[in-house]
Amino acid sequence: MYRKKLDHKISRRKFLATTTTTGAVLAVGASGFSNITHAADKTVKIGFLAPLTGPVSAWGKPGLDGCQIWAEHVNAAGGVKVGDDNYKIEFVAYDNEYDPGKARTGAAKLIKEDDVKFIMMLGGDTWPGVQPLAEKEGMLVSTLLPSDLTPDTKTLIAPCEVHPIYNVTGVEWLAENQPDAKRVVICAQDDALGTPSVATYLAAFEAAGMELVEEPLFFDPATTDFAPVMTKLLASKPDVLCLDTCYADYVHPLCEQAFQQDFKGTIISCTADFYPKIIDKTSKEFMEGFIFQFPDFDDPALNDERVNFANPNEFYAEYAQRYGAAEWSAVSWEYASIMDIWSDAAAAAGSVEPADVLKAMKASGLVKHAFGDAGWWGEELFGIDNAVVGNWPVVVIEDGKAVIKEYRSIPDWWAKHKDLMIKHFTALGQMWNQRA
Amino acid sequence: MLLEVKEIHVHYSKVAALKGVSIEVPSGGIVTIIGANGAGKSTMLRALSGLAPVSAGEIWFDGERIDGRPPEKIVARGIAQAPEGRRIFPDLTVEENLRTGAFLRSDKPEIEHDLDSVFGHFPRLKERRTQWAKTLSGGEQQMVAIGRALMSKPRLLLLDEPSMGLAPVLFQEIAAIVIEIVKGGVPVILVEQNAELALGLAKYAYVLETGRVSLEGAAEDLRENEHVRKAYLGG
Amino acid sequence: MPNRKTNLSSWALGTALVAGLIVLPHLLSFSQREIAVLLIINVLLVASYRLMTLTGEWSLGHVVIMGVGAYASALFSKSLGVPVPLSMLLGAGTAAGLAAILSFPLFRMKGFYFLIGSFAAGEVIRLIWKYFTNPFGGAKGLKLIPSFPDINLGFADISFFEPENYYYLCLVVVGLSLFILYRIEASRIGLTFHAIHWQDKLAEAVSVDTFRYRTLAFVLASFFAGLSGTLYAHYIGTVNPTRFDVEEMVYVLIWAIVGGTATFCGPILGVVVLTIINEIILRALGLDTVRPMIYGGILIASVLFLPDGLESLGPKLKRLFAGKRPSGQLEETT
Amino acid sequence: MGRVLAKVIATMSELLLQTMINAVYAASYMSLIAVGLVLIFGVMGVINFAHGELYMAGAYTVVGLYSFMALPFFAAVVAGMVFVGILGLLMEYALFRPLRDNPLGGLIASIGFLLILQTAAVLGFGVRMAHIKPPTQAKFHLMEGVVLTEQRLYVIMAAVGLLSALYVFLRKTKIGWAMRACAQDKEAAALQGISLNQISRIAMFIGAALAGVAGALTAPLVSPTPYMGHSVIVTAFIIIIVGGIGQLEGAVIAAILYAFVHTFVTTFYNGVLADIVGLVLMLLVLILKPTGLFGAKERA
Amino acid sequence: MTQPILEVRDLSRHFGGLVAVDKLNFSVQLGTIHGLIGPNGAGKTTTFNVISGFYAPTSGQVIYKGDDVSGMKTSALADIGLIRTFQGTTLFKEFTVIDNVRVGCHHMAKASFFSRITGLDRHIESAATAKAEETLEFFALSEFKDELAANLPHGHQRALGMAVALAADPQIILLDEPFTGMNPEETRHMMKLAHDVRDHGVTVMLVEHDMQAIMGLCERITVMNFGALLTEGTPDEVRSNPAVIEAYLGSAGDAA
Repeated sequence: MYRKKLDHKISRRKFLATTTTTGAVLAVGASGFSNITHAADKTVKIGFLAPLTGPVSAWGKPGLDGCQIWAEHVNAAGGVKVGDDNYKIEFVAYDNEYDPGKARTGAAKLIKEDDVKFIMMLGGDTWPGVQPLAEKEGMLVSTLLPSDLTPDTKTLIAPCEVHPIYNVTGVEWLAENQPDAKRVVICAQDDALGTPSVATYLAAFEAAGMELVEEPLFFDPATTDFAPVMTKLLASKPDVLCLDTCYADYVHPLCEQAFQQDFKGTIISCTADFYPKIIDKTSKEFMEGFIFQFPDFDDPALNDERVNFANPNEFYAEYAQRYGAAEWSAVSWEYASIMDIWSDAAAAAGSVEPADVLKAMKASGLVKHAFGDAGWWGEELFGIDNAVVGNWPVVVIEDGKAVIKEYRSIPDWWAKHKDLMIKHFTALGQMWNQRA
Repeated sequence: MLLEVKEIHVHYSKVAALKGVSIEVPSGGIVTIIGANGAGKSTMLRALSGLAPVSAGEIWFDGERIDGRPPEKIVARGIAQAPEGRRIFPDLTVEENLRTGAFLRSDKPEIEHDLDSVFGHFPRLKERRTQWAKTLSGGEQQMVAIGRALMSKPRLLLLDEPSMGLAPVLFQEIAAIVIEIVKGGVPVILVEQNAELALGLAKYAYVLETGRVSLEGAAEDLRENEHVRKAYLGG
Repeated sequence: MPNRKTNLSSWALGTALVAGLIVLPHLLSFSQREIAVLLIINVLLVASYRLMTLTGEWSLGHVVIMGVGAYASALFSKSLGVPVPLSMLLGAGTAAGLAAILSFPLFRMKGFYFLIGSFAAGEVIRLIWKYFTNPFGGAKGLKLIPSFPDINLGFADISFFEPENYYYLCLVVVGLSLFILYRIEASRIGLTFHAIHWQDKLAEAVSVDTFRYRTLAFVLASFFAGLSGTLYAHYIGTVNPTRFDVEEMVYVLIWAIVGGTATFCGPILGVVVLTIINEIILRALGLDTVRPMIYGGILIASVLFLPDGLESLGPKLKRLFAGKRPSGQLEETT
Repeated sequence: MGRVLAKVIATMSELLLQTMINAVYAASYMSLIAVGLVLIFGVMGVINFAHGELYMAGAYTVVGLYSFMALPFFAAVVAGMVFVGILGLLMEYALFRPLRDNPLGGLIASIGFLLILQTAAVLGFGVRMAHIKPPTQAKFHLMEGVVLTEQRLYVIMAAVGLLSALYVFLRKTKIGWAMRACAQDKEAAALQGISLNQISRIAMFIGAALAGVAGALTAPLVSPTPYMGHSVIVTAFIIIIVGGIGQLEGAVIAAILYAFVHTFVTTFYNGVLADIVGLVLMLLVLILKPTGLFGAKERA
Repeated sequence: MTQPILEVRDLSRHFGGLVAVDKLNFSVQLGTIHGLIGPNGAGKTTTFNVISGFYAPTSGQVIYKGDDVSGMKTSALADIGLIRTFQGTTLFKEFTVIDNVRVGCHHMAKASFFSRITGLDRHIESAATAKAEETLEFFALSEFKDELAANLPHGHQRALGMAVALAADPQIILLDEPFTGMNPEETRHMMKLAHDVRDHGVTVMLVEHDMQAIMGLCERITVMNFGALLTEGTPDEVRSNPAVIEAYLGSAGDAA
């Protein structure tokens, strides 16, 4: 693989680190990295098909920004070596406004007119609009939402975030470290992201021997006042409050409400974007021990050997400097990390053609996932092995700072408890063959 | 002349409502404008108050040109109108209705005085001063409309069809008050369909037919006029 | 009389328009053909909306009705195996049928209340889609909706997956629908709709059953809105509740009002012009993030400077070229 | 046994009380928004679709002045109120006045303005949520397990204070009468020398400023996003319909009714059902009494 | 006496606590011109609205041609020949004159939806247009046929209002304050039209508050006051009835 080829000369990470710093200096004079000519002689276009305006744009726009940084770094380093050629990466974005019809138009444009070799999508509502075209054109497409996967989606991969499966790692860690915390409540927004996540948490709690003391509480995605939600959740005096995969717009007010309504137990959540701001709104003490799944990218612990994402700390610094730390989110690095996996596969395949790249991806069996080496998986939940799972970090807030406590293995959990997961997925109608 | 209207034209979208009308109003007494429905009588008053756009011609009031000015500026100059259909504010009390008439005034003691004098004219309104105006009878509503117009301390009062929908007895009552108002020094332009009544009250009269003045003259002369008798006084 | 002349020129114009529409896909890029398909579907939607407004009632539930057609046709074809062309008719019929039922509570209201009532009814339908995962698929909606079957002509296989072919299919369906809508408007039914709009009491008094005619307008409009929904569903292959929410409805309102509602062509003009501006011109300028702002500015400018809609632009231009003053003043009115 | 029962009852009453407090808060900010919307509709006759975005603008004023520029919180709130009020004046002057005889045009223009405000917020602050450190974390324990935070108390106090002031203003001042007069009969009001332009300006300023202050005060509680207006506008519409369009008191009462129903259903059943109940409430009102619960009787 | 074409039996209509019409009884004979008068607020218009189906009666019956039609919809009543007009100039002002009357012909121009949009209704439509033209002729409005109704002089608009009603094939036509806002000349013209309509075989009933205007026109007059029947009789009987004078002029003496 191409990274290995690089390894014996100079580690890619170190190389990029130096280019980043020199680049940053150069960037003052030049308008950007892309202007710096290099040995690369060809360009490969990658489609970015996600909402860039409208209410869902928070899931698209920061990702595109991250990809631009990624492309500049890679191009500055000479591009991606495929066969004998060095390819520069160029992203072509199309704003699908989270509308399936516009997504189809965008996919048509990206494929037929821009000649892209790979399309990254947010997925969700927009994927079914693209699916027939992608299938017909054999276009390789990635999604951040693995619930898009079915046996029919042969060219769709979920190579970064296998939401919500990784949430089991946090629960497992919690059970091991706080054996007394038994009584759990859970709430989630009532949408395509919330429900499968609830199923996952239910399975994880059951596996850990924890007891759900209230039915899961679903609230409408348009909710702005979370006091009633929290009042209801806390009415049964739980030890553990699970926020499921709530968007940041919900996590913040939920935590704030939990704080104000005197919750004393542990909070577990999929995300905790901008947790320092939550601490501002609550207190350091209150947020101590908050468990979630997304590490800070300026966390030095990410420089761990097992982590495959290149220069997370520098990447974050660059991002924060350009777009502001407030724009950072998980999607900022996730799309970029998918590009890492893609370029590995393209290098291995010696081709940028979608079919070849997909074949190479699947052939290796081992994927250099952002948080460690991982494998293809998903048959039992999604009907197809097109999702990548491996280790996932468990992050805990300690003294006001998110700390990676452990990288836990999802496949290990799955091997022990998959029946529970299938049971809860089935109960909430989330199995691929239950979805319409 | 207090008011001089020179050859004004008014159009509603494409339909011409007034086609070159001229009238003059001296600084005392009642001038009446009579005519059939749709002849342009109300449009005339609306034009005077700035509610209808004057597309040609001029309106002069007390030496000042007022056509094209917004209604509030015209009220400020001293022209008040009790419009057709009374148009009182149903969800305001009687007193609040009357006080809106004094909207542009800031002479507080004077306003209180004028309010008392309106109540003097219309003792029935005094009894009902805190009642919602929508609960009043038709005649009482007409009183509110006239009282409200008086509250602006007008120098010219425009009355549009005050008899409409009122039993003759009630109108007699209102007519008596109008005479009182004129005696108090405020000239009145009275627009009426009921030509009999109007010509009985007024000094001078204009007959409006399809947007034009077809006849004008002293009210008593017009009462004798053949055409007027035939067209407006039932033979 | 200038009648013959206008007849001739309108014939020429019509022929040119039809010819233009037929060659259009060949002048467009692939993705623009995709846009053209969606546009022509929206043309039917907005034209059916105009029929609804003829009786003077403005609905905020029209897009949901479109969705009813889309969902119904998708379910008929996907779950019950009804052949797609038939399921499309059934879908449109379902939309019409639902409108007939809804007319009982809704036509107790008029004007602004009807506007709001139709919004509430639409929201309830959308909630039903969301909460009954079986059969509506919940918040994610339905996907893998069967597409329109390919036609084998022996010498050629016509795949309606291709935007160009689907464009022609839509052109035929929408063209026919527009013809019917136009005929309705030009017939006595249209006269009666207008009569109800301007003076419903008077219409009642001369034996027009206004409730029945309002219902008729609602049902007919819903049929064609539903039909546009089925065209959408079997092309895009997926429907979900968000696709038919009030924001989409606002776009239909915008198309109709910016285009102008006095004539049959106004709303169609609105959707065509605004779609071209938003989907082609603004995108081509690469203004992704600020696109909504510019679009908003265009909306404001259009209602401020063209209060009678884009349709009023035609006569204005004509007058300009004829060298006449924009509005004859006094001599016309005496 | 008895002690267990007593404990259950205590827990239940805690829950009930806490829920009441939650409902009072919800009613407060909703009525601030709904009353502004009603005021604008009453005087100018336009449905201001951008009202939710005015609320958003109020919230972002606090983001800018308090979070970024470190102004005192209440200074930022007042600035937000004034700034959004000025936005309202701008809308009145540039959009609603030229479109006075064209209510549908006013509606479309307000949608255009909504898109502009949203995009401006995205350009200025990004698509992600903004964060505001709350000025106070103080809270009052009304009893065991029943909490009212100071921040929420501000909102409640602002609603009570501003709406009472508005009530007094409308009932007791000349401008207030004039405003009500305009809402009832614009032409007759003009004949009293009331300038429709002036009254429209005042109504638009007050209406927008109320939305702005609601946004500014709740900003630390909701984490503003450029699209936050969307979720409040639908609720606001439901409220003004239940209350009777153009009825200020109706809007307040309907906001309270809606907030209590929604909050209690959320707490004792779930949030999804609460939305359905809200919509069904609106449909019922529309069918049974289309002029709203507190609207005038339909004139025969 | 023949069977009356229209009969009102113990008719009441309440609005909340307000009793607008109180146990009213009267009947209209076929082929007559019948007046319903009374001072303002006497309940004439409400009675009229109940008869024409705009309001349902609170109690009592409306008998038309022997059948109880109380509570029937206006359009259904119009279908069986009971047609009303409106106060003032209620017209389709945005339509041409001929289109106004064509809408009036709604009843006679029934056709299926299919034939409407395919144009197979042409013969029905041409019959309707012919009838509309004939009606315009009758009211001497033919020359304005293609004008917008809004552009007609006021008097002609009122005549057009009657034309629209007459096109709807009435057996009885209810005129709502047909003389309000007319000058004496126009009133005379209108009275002639009413006579012509009656001579056409249509029973005419009219509501007026101006007693003078209909004295010369009606064969019988029903007088209402405070929602109830005051008296009924020939114009002369009514004119000389002291109760009527009292109702109209308050206590008779001080009016003049």
